[in-house]
Amino acid sequence: MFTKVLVANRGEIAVRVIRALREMGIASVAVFSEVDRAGLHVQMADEAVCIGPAPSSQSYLNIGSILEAARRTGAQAIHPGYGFLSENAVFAKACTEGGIKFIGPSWQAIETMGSKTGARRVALEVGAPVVPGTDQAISDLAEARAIAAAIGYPVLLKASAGGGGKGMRAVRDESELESAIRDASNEAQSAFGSGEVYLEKLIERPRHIEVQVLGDEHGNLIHLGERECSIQRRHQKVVEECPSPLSRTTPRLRQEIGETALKIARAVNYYNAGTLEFLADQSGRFYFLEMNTRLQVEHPVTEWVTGLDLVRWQITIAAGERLTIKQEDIQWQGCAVECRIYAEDPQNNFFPSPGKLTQYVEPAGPGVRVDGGVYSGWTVPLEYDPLLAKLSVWGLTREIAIERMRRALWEYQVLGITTNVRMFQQLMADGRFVAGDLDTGLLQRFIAEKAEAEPDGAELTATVLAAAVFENRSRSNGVKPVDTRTGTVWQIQGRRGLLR
Amino acid sequence: MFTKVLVANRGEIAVRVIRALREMGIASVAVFSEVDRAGLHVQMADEAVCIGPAPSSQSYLNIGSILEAARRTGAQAIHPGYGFLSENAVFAKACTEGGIKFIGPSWQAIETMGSKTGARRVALEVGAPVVPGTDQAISDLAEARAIAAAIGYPVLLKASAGGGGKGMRAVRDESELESAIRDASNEAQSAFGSGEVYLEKLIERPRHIEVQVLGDEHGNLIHLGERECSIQRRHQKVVEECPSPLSRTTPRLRQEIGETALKIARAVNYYNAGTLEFLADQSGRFYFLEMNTRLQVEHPVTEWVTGLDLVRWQITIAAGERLTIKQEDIQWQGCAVECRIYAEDPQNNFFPSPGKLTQYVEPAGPGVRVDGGVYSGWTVPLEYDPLLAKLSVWGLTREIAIERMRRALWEYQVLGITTNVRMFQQLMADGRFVAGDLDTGLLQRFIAEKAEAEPDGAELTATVLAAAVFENRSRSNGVKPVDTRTGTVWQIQGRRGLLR
Amino acid sequence: MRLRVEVNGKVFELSLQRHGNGSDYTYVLEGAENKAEPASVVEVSPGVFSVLLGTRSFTAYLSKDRERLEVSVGSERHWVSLSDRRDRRAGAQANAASGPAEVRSQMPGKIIKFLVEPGSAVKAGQGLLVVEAMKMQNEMKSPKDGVVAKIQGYEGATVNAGETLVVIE
Amino acid sequence: MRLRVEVNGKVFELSLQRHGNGSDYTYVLEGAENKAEPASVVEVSPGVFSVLLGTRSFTAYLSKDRERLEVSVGSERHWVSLSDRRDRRAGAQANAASGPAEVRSQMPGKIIKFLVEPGSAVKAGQGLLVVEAMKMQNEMKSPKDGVVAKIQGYEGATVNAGETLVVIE
Repeated sequence: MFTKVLVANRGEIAVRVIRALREMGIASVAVFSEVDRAGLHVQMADEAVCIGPAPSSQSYLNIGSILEAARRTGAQAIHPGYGFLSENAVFAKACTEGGIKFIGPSWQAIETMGSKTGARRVALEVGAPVVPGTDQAISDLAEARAIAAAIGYPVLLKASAGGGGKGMRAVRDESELESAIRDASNEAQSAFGSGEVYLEKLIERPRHIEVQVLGDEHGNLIHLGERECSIQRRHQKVVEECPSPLSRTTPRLRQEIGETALKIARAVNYYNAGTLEFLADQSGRFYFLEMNTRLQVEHPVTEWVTGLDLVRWQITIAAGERLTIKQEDIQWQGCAVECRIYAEDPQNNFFPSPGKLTQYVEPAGPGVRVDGGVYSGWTVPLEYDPLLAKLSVWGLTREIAIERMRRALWEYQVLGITTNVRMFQQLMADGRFVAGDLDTGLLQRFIAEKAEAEPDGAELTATVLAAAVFENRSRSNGVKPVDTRTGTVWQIQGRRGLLR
Repeated sequence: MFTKVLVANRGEIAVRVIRALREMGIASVAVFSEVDRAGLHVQMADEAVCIGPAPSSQSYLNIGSILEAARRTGAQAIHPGYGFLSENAVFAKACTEGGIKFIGPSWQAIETMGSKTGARRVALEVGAPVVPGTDQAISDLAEARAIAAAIGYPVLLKASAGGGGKGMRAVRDESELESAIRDASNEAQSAFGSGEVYLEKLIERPRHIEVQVLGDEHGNLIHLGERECSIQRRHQKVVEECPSPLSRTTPRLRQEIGETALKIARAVNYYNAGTLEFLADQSGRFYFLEMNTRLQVEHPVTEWVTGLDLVRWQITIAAGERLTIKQEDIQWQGCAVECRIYAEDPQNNFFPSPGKLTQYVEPAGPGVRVDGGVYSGWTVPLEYDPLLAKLSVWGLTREIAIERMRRALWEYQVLGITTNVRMFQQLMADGRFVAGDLDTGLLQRFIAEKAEAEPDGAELTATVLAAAVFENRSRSNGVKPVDTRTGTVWQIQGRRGLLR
Repeated sequence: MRLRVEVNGKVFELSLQRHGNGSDYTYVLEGAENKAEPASVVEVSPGVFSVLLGTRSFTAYLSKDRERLEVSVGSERHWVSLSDRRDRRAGAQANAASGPAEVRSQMPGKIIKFLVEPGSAVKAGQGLLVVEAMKMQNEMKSPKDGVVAKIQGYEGATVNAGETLVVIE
Repeated sequence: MRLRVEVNGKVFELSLQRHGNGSDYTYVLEGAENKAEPASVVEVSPGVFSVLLGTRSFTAYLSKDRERLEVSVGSERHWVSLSDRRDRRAGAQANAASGPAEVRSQMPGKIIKFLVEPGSAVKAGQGLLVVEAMKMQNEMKSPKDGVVAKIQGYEGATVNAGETLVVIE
């Protein structure tokens, strides 16, 4: 086993990895950019090395600087977290060639699965389902008819030259095909200057379902079941859960999608942790999309339900040890839900809200886990992803998990910057979400619909009294207010007055 | 289901119950004594009522005041927590007669099982094992020989008139009996003025093992397995775990002790949550000791391993609902360990250390649960139990759980008062504890043996630098120090200087 | 103590009286439905207040930014400003909306595009320009109906937080 | 800055120099093995300091009580007092052990029993009296060898925190 490991990341995921290392009795080395000197990961690690200025390109993406930090501290391995260099085959290769173990899959596997088209090719080779269709423009109606009949209605016409909904038409049966091609083609022509369109299977109200796999370097590979990540905004996951509510109504789903995932992963001799992403329709039919050759943000929900510590396994596997668990050992108990707590303003088009956390209280108690990367007094820098923490909960049933999430969100207090906590509270009370009736468009529809509730009268009174007592005390004692906005770039004045 | 429930307790257990109520969508009413106005349970509840001055007898034990608070707020039920009125049959009866549901067993069951002798009688009636022996004094050697032969050597001679080790003798075989009776009797005579001694089976290196039971008001009763609570100081549990390490070496233990517990509980028509305590020898033979007719402090370890929310079930059962889980549904997964974080000073004979928490940071992350009743800035009152919080962790194996506990304890920071966190850190590294080789005397031996480690040189340097920068800043800015000891009764000067 | 309190744009008159040195108060909040009522308010840690209204319990988290307080109670966040009852400035501030309005950049970023020109008539809520920060584009909107009096900066320019970009009259 | 630092009773001389306005320092700590070394010290939140010694990272939590600082680093707690290098008082304090010592009650409680009488010769660590608080009895011990000069209070008396109970000369 390693005695010292460098964590080439920041924020909550660096803290998560450092915690695993500490539990394993392995010394941890944090790296930090100049604006992250006071970062929580720097405080939590046994050692810390500055790797450059604030821009990621000069620090967290700076391969030379990171490898130098590893050499200087004598780290034997590097955990890349997610994002930054985690899916960079060049970095993985440079580590390997530099005699430092990269905690992840082989750089070859990263390279092969790194592009969507490469991954799709692998999937097709092993006979895994991908979204059926043709990437080439259709030349005439007869050809379109043949393709549509082959992939089955409904189908979707898409413009070859562009996106954004222009030149797009859903076709429910063959009778609609001819006029739809004409309309789509005309629209594409005027929008993009090319009338070319192609055909794809239309997946209505698709769900994003992914499979966690874990393999050692001796050829053992298992899957840890599915996660549902359909609650997205602009293709960014914000709520994830394990298991998928779809696996209640479609009991065969887990085994089928799990085996498909393993088939694809085996084709590239995959090892360490990885995730295969699928689109599924509401009946549970699924299509492979792409692979993430790293730890996912949402790994805690799988950890809750399977009881496995994925980061610990990543490190153990990278040290050359064998996977001592077999597919038949994996049990899934209860349900876990995760909300990604972002420094962003749902009232203001989800604009990032960096600044100083003047008050910060995390929830605790039964069934609640917070993977945080911040603390009260920390100034969230402008330069990076605005993820503050991940709040995950577990319950014996999905209903209990959601009730627990509502309770935990109630306890979560963040002042000084704006977060999406309030949005999650409303979402956790939404009938469709509670029923597990999810699709990748649900959150957008939810955001468009929801109206601000009037605050309760007594709550308003409590606010006024607390404010008055606070103000009176500050004035009469000449006491400095609790927290001034030093270092805060967000101007409340401007925000409230001008951006409504 | 209830719409409003009063929690007749304070500190961490009141917070625990309030969290469960919030998850169930039930309004919570906290009660507080005059010194607890700023208590965390008051802040967390939906409503709060002052029930009297600081002394428990005038507040948390004041039946009239608590029932009045329930009536005033319209609470339909009362959860008593543990301690205070939780095992008071008079209170349970007064609730019932006042039309307020007592969340716990029937007052009759509390009354019957409330005394050790009553509980022992019930156990004997149903044929459950109790520590063999005679409560009456032995009259002559022949009788002593017969009894000792019947219960089997080794046996223990005890003085009828007193305790504390005086007049106590272990007897390994019959040849030692005569002289041991003479010595013990003489010692008892001079210590207590009576030479009467009696005989009991000597259980060497006993383990404290208890069984959690859960029953509804319709006659369904199940057990949730055992907990091991052998790590005690002066009969006060400080570390608990589930399962018992003994159930690894003695696989039949859980079923046998569980069935015995159910037999005893059924004899008093027990319902709601309860715990049956046993002594076990190192081979797994067990003897019933007594029953706690309430929720235990250490319930989280059972919750971790079974996935059941015991407080939620208590409330559900009290609302008249049926237990929907059967004995065969219960699964035990992994291992959970709990440390009770007390405001006490292990260096100073475990003297309580109330005062102001000037810095307070709880651990978080994977597999860590903190059930806390305090916060940074809170002054721990003199009047009550010095339990600050319970730190529990879960791991797929006992080894992982212990490693995780070490990591969590490392993250735990409490300043302003002294706690037992450091002692737990050392205990979690003790070979005997890690091997699961436990008995109720282990902690006392451990405390007697352990020497203080010299702090690491670099750590000392870091301390000095931080202190110097802090001090320099305070002086040059004229800034008030972070936290003065306002409200702290503990005098560091006296403590450090005079009590070594 | 008599105060003029503005919460989320709504104005209340508060009269608050403390009893003894403890946490007990009596208050009248005009503008809301409250009559003279007892309350208990205690600061449990810096910026955290426990408030009891009768038996109802609230915890308020406060953070101050210049003239305004950010207050979080339960899951709601409120913006509060307080002034003495006869404070002239308070009245003046309340009427600020009738004068010219300056649209300022909220954080350091880059001007992507102006959507209006000097002299354009604009409606409240109409987009004025697009600014990019943290790789996200954000449209800044007009706070009121009016005419664009001035535009500062140019497309592609880097701006600092608080810089005035557009003035509406 | 040159300081005399006492940590858990051990004395060090610290010379600390700050570079610029950032978190970088150079220090010499005499009494420990350290030579002139670079360090980075930054207060990340009130009373919490992140310290880097070379690449080694420490987080120190501080709390002040009168003259002393309580500092927690990792799992260790230290008691630190600082004074200017030539501070006379520091020397005087260090020698306090040679004068009379007052044994004070640590918290409100009740005197259960005196174990010595005025004039008794006592050794360091010998029990002087038993005080009860929070339902626990605690023996208060003599801080040094000497003679009991004075006893204040009586068995059964209620005492407040900080009250002198015994004086040893």
